[in-house]
Amino acid sequence: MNDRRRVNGPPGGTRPPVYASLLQSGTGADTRAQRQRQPTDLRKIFLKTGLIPSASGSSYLEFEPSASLAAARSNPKSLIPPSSALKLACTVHGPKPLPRSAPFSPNLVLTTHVKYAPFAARKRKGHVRDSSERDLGVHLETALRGAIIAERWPKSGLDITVTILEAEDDRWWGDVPDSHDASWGMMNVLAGCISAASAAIADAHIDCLDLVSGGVAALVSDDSTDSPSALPKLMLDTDPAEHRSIVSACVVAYMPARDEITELWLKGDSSKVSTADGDQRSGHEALIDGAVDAARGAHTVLAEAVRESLQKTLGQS
Amino acid sequence: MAITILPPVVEDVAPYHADSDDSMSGADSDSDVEMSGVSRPNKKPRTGDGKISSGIVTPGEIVTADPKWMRGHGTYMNPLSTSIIATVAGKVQQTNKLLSVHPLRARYIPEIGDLVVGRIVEVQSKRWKVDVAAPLLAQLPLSAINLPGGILRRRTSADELQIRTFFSEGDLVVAEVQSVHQDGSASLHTRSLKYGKLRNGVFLAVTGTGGSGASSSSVKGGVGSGSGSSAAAASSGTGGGVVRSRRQVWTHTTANGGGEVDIILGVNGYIWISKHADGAEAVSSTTENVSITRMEEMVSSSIYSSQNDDVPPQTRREIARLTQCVRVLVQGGVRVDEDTLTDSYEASLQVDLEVGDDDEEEEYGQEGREYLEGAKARRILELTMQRK
Amino acid sequence: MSNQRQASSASQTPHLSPAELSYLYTSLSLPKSPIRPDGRSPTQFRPLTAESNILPGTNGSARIGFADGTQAIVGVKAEVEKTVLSTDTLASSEGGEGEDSTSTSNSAAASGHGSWVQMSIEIPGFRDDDALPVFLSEMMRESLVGSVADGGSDGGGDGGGDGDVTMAGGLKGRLVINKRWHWRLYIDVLLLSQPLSYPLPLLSLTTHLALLSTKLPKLKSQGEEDPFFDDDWEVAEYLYPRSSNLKAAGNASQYVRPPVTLLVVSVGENIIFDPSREEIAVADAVLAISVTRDTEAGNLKLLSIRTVDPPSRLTQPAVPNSENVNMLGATAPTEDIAVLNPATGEEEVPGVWRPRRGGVKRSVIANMVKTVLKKGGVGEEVLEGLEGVEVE
Amino acid sequence: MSNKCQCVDKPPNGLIVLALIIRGEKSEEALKRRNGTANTMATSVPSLAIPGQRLGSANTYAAGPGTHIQQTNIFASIAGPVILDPAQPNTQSKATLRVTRILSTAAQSSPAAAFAKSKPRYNTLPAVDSIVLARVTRVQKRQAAVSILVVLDETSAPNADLTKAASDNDNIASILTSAANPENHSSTDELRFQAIIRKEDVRAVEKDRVVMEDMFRVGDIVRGCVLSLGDQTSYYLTTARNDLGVVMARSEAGNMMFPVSWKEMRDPVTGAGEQRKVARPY
Repeated sequence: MNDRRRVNGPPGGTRPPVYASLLQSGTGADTRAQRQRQPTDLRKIFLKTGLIPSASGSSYLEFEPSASLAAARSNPKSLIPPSSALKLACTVHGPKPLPRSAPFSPNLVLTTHVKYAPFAARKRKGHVRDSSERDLGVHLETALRGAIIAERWPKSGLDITVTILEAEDDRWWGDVPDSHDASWGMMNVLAGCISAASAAIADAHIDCLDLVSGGVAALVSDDSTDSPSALPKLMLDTDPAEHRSIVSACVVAYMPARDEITELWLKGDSSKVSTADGDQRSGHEALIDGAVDAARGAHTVLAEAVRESLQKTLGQS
Repeated sequence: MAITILPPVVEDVAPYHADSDDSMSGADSDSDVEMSGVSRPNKKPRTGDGKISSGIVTPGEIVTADPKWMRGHGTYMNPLSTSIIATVAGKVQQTNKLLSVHPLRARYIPEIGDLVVGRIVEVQSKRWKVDVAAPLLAQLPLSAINLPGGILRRRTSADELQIRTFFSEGDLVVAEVQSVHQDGSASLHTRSLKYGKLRNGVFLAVTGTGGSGASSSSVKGGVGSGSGSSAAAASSGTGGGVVRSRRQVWTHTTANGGGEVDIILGVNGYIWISKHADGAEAVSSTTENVSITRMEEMVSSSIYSSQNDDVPPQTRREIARLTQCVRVLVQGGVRVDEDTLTDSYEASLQVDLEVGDDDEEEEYGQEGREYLEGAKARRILELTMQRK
Repeated sequence: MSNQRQASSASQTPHLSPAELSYLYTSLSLPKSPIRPDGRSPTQFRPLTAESNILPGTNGSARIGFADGTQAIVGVKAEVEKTVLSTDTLASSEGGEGEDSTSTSNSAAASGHGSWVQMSIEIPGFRDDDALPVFLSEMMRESLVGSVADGGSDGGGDGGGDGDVTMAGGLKGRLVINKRWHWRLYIDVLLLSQPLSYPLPLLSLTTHLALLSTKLPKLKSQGEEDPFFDDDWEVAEYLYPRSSNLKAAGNASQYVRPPVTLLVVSVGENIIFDPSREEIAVADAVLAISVTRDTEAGNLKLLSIRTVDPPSRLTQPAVPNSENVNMLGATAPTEDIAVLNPATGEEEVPGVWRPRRGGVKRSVIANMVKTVLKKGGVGEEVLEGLEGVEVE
Repeated sequence: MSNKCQCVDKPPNGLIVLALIIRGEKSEEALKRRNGTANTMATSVPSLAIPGQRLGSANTYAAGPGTHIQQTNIFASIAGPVILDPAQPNTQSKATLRVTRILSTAAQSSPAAAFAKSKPRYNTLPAVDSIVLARVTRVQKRQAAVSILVVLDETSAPNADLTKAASDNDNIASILTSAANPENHSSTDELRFQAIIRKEDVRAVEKDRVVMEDMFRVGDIVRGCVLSLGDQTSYYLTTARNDLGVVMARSEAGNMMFPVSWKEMRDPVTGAGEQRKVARPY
């Protein structure tokens, strides 16, 4: 569908393997990683700008691997990693002149590309962007366009490219490929893309209203609780591999200085949520607030990283 | 109710009756070829009996085989025969010895002197490219506009550098067709105080001969005039739309405290309805001793403003009503001119009164009362037709 | 490239002049009673004509047209496909004790899989991998397959899901035939002309209607055998169960219904539904909100929200008279007083258009969602209206 | 802040030396911290700013480049040093706050050293009145097409005193020599902003006697001043000033020439003179 110049094999003809160890242990519940963090605890973020000299701005972002993943990597027992960690790089090219054919634009014209490295996820991605990558690109563009002061850059274009080196998967590798099948991992990837792109834009000295940062929150109903009627709980910065069932999730791009959201993507059934007594918020409101809290956390990292690179450059001269 | 879902309307498949559209154009159809009863598309080649095909002809149909006629627009002649054959679907028109076919639907074809509303699509170094719903973009040279600071000022190279401060992409202008080039593209000018950038109002495009399908907020089914004299244009075609007429620009005094509203019917089917600009009168009334050139300077300077004046909500409401009246007329296949628009506006006020009584019981009192669709639209059309 | 740019920013950015944008924005942001260019009330939809079951070669189909001539046709086709074995089915077949694996509610064999629903959108003037069709189809698909995410816990048991009223497991569960076979649903959306406004509401409503009219042939085989079906179309079952006496009781809410995605914009403090292209062009925020009926609570529930990039960010700014070089020395040099726009927090000179920048406040989002969801609100009216379309 | 930020050991991919990781903190804390910093900033202007940082009240200061106003406050919109331009009594009443892109301020060290060390950044957009260096790509009868190589620092341009301008030249010498090299010509042109010098903008005197061929040749490096943003493709430049015109050129023989008068340059090897619109050398 996407590649019109080559004849590709039938898509989806192959599947990642199913491991025998899982068959014996049923669903492999014993090897499965559980969330160790508190519901409001965020993962650490590694963020650095200005790594790619040929680009006018660049950044590299990494989510801290979960404790169990670190352990599994140092002492591999199973082929199945307990979880995945996000690693991505973002480059900004421009502002540069628009192509000759393009019409006059009084504003900066933004183009975003999000591409998974072929090895980034459990299932190999092709070299041609698929629909989920295009979808992410649109989300990212929406998030950034609200933050950029586009009228300061008439007649010019800005290309933003995000390469995902390791993606947050939609589920635990050991799970059957079909369990909670919605692409929850994409939302974490998007949040990472937003924060990284924001840092790269600041690195390129493009005018923006604020450092826009991404955050994820989810309503999770894990089977660990005995009563099946338990309401889903709100968790920030969820790693899909650590949860059996994510009921709904939400990612925001948020600008703390203005308390504004430039991009919101919420999906799943958020009608039921276990909230604290006296909390009158409905499920989706709690979810959005949670995601904003997560984005605030990411913003502090973002601000530090930008400030640090600034000081470093000034120190050199 | 937030949503209205209607069953699909089955198109009337009965054969076309040439008379059916005469309700409004009958009065001035004198230039039409005599019509005799029902005309069906007649593909049967007629031999040279001197008769002229009447009513609607379709491409390929022989209009006449009589050599005494000259062929006009919309026809062609086989070099080996004397038959005049239609190339477009439309009405046959006869001007002395000239036979031409006026298309039922076509794009606007510019003619010298037309008052048009256009949208700037491209700024070049010495001219603008303007969308006037014609097949080709029109051009507006920098030399054909009134430069600020007096109309007699010479164009300098500084003006070229700041060409975008006069008009830039997206701006709407009202202009006049100054000349038509060989390829049919128009050259415009705004060298008059009544032309220039449009502000304080809304834009409306009517499709058909007058408008382009790609334009925003277009209304389907409208037919502007093709070419030809205004009388012929008024009578040709089955649909509505803007036609060349006595007045393309006038000021309408609205009801409900809306004040005065300016209406510009571009011949090309682009319509601008805005709050009345006081313009020259206001300037002259406040400063009586101002010389005429000075006054023109003052008026012309606001030609390039892109800042709206304060338009009160009542005026906005009546402007919205007028735009809908245009839509109703177009959808009803009635041509749009000063008379029909004024009539339909009056009718819409009357309908409002009628409907207002029934509406009182309903919970959603004011909800969407200004939306003229369906039954309301039919009633307005009915009333408009009665007034004629 | 320019095509892609247009596609991703909500709709082809209409070239509107700053004066038009300013006029529209002010009209639409009038407190309490916005004046829409076509006179509609804020929650009023454009009237549309609708019919369903128009394509005999499909399992279900619908056509919806707006008065401006834009039309969409949706055809739904269902095919039988073999379910790829997953771990727990393997486990149960090998161990021969499938009974005790009651906790396998997450498995695809029981609750279905989202990839079984495939959606493609064809919009004239766009390639099928352009951003707009991809974005639209992802948006509509995710609310469709995610519509009952928590239904798995009680709907996991039965293999058939054959027409029970509550339709446990939602659409995905309904597609399960048995542990080895399932239906694959192809939803093909065709827009018949270049979109005059952002086509989302039209496509979503048409898809909803087509799914309502979709029938699956009646299963004649039993249990785990290879499925075969009754060829009598009369006895085929609706994908989404319908009741013949729907009008009789208010129990319509019991039926699972496909979601609808509504396009909502905010201009100033007003919230406007089914915006036209010009209205989107000046919107502060554009949200696509998917809702469906909550079978348990009887009201509406939210399925997804996506922000759509408002094209107002890419518009041309106006020049205030005080800064206009062509007006120097003209009318009295009145100092334009900048006023704070409460919706954007920017200082603006009245009547001068500024491209929007920044995002949207949380309170505005909450307000927009509330307007959709509230009892007797727009969402319910739209669902009721669609329910009323005759399906023969 | 230090209790929340910590430097950790080397990250997995050895690329990065200095690491900054912030433990996920509860939002209330984050909020508190933000408010805290905001309060302190209200009193004094920070020396460094990052986008979205509040710099001061719009009632006290005027907003300069690199900042924007929101809710009567001035916020930074780029990352960089904050510079406070004092109020000029006759023109403006408020001091102007701006954030500069130039990562070396003249105050920090000697200007020449600062320029030499800081890596040149190209992402300043040409604006009206900015001085640019451009390479001639085409000479026509009525105009010359050029491609803008670098936009010179806008702060030094108006008062281009000798030392500073000289340091400018030092700094960009490397760019110029590589740009003047014919081998590098074709590849990067799409990435540069295009501009046009119209015949009437070449010089201030004897405008009608200008012959474009005798003013510019393809490959020349020209110092020009931006007149207008122009149409959708090109900017408009002027060289109608003594300090504007050709700064570097190669002769027919391919040697770098030196200026001998305001309209002539000479090849040091062959001794042949060629006509140019020469910029005043310093």
